[in-house]
Amino acid sequence: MHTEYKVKTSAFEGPMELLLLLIEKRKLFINEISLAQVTDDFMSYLKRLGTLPIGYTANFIITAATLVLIKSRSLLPNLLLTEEEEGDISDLRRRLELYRLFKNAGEKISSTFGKHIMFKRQYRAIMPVFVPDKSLNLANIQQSVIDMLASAPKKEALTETTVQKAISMEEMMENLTLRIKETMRMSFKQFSNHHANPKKDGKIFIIVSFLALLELVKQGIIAVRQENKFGDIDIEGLAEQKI
Amino acid sequence: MMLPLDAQIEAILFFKTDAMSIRKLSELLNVNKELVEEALTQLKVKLEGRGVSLTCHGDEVMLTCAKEVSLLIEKLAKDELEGELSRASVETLSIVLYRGSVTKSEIDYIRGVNASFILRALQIRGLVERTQNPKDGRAFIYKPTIELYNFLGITKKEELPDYEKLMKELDLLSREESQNEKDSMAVSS
Amino acid sequence: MMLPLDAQIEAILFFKTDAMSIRKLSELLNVNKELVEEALTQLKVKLEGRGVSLTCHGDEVMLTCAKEVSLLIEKLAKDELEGELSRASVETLSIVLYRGSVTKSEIDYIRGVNASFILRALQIRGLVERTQNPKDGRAFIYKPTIELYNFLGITKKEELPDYEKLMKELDLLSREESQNEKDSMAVSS
Repeated sequence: MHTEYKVKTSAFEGPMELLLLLIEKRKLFINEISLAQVTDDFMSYLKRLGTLPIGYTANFIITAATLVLIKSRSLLPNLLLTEEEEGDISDLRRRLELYRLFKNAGEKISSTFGKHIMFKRQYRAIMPVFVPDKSLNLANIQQSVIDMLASAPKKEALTETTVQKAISMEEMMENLTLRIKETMRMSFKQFSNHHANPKKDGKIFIIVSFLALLELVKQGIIAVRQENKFGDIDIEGLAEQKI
Repeated sequence: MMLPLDAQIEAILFFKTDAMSIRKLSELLNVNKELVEEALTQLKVKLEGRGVSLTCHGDEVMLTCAKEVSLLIEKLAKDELEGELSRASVETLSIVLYRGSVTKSEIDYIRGVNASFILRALQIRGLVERTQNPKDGRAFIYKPTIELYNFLGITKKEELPDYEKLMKELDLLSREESQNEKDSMAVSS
Repeated sequence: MMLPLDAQIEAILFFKTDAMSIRKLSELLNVNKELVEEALTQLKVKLEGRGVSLTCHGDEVMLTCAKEVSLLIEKLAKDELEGELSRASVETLSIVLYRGSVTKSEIDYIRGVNASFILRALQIRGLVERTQNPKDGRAFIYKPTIELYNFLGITKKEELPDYEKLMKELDLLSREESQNEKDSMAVSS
């Protein structure tokens, strides 16, 4: 079933589903190394989500942030992560394990559901006897409708915390860039300003271009140069490579 | 795994609340009448001293509560009729009242839970009645009973307090709900 | 003549059709809960190999036709059977079933998706029920219904596919989590 996998926009309900599929497609175990390996696949799916409403993409973006951390560390082993970031990484791995556990169990559940129903007895015929009670009066009936209307779910407002988290991504990426600059001497900001219009392309592009940059550094395709001690840091192509 | 014939008959009779003929049983189980009768005899023996007994009436058989527990069952039946209506019951009843006639699935959508048990309890107490939906023969619609109208001192739903406004809002809610359903289906499919 | 307690319970559940709470049974029978539970265990044993099964789910118990005769009874049942479950429903049901009781935020966390719609749909289908969290009055917990058990053909949670194995794995994962917490506490203190 999974062998004919193609990335299709909005084919996935959530990031865990996508992440697990990417890992299983490559027949990997769930660990930091495999998560780093599927990060690019995950991002290429995300790029296509760029046009969907933030409510749908927010959960993917949050997961993407953690994947960026994992990938950064896999490429730059001496990059120091904060305690919280370490926590995010082990949390993502654990969530994915949990998700896989329940998803697999769910497959068995769905194959048994409705196959051998334990039927309950048919109801005996009703012989109604009119028995009202004191709570039945027009005022109570009206109040009950009013209460019900008040507690009805509103047009599902996007969970604000999720969206907030997704929006603060930019900050997080900048912060990470700074720290990588310290170790790698480069100006990511310049890089991303050149190549992305954040207003138009959004957070996903920033993540993707960041990852691309990391990859390029790793492969030695670009070098970084610093003019004076506290000056700006430039990125320079080693060969006539186009980034 | 296959159950013995008497256990299969037990299950069928347990399921059906009314009597069943031996002929019908033999058709259903695809065995001859003699075998059914034999199994019924075994079943009768096995049910001795149990809470449920096998009653035979001419060609027809059925399971009933053992007569030793009849007082207990009377108490239980009385229990179903009396007692205060729960908040959920009053809610369901108000939907039926303001809508005048409504399907179970509309009630389910408005309240966000399955209303089966409550609707049955309201019918037993004679507050709500169920009729065939004229538009869709398979579906049922629920209506307030005349006795309930009388009890509340109204003759038609329009006399309910703030009828126009509340009715409209309820209507909106059930429509929004079916839209939400579609939205979430689109994502999860 | 007085029937033993387990036979009295059998009669009550037979009459009642729907699930009943142990508390309610103990009230009706005027005996304490421990005795009711003991009698239920006896009843369960007596019903082995019979056409009728006893399902126990938390505080609730119910009699149903045995799993082995489901195809036979299906021929008699007129009600429309539930349709297929969506992927999202299956995942959510599996979390609710194996966890036994779970908050919405736990489901959201595991699936990385807001589970509001799906939980509402499952409640409307009567497969999941929502109750107040005993530990935190403001939060709700979601539980499988006894009807869900009926649809799965199980009489208790231990009969869920791979139950033991899954519980062990869950236990391991949750221990890992508390270990992580301890580690980070140690660092930050």
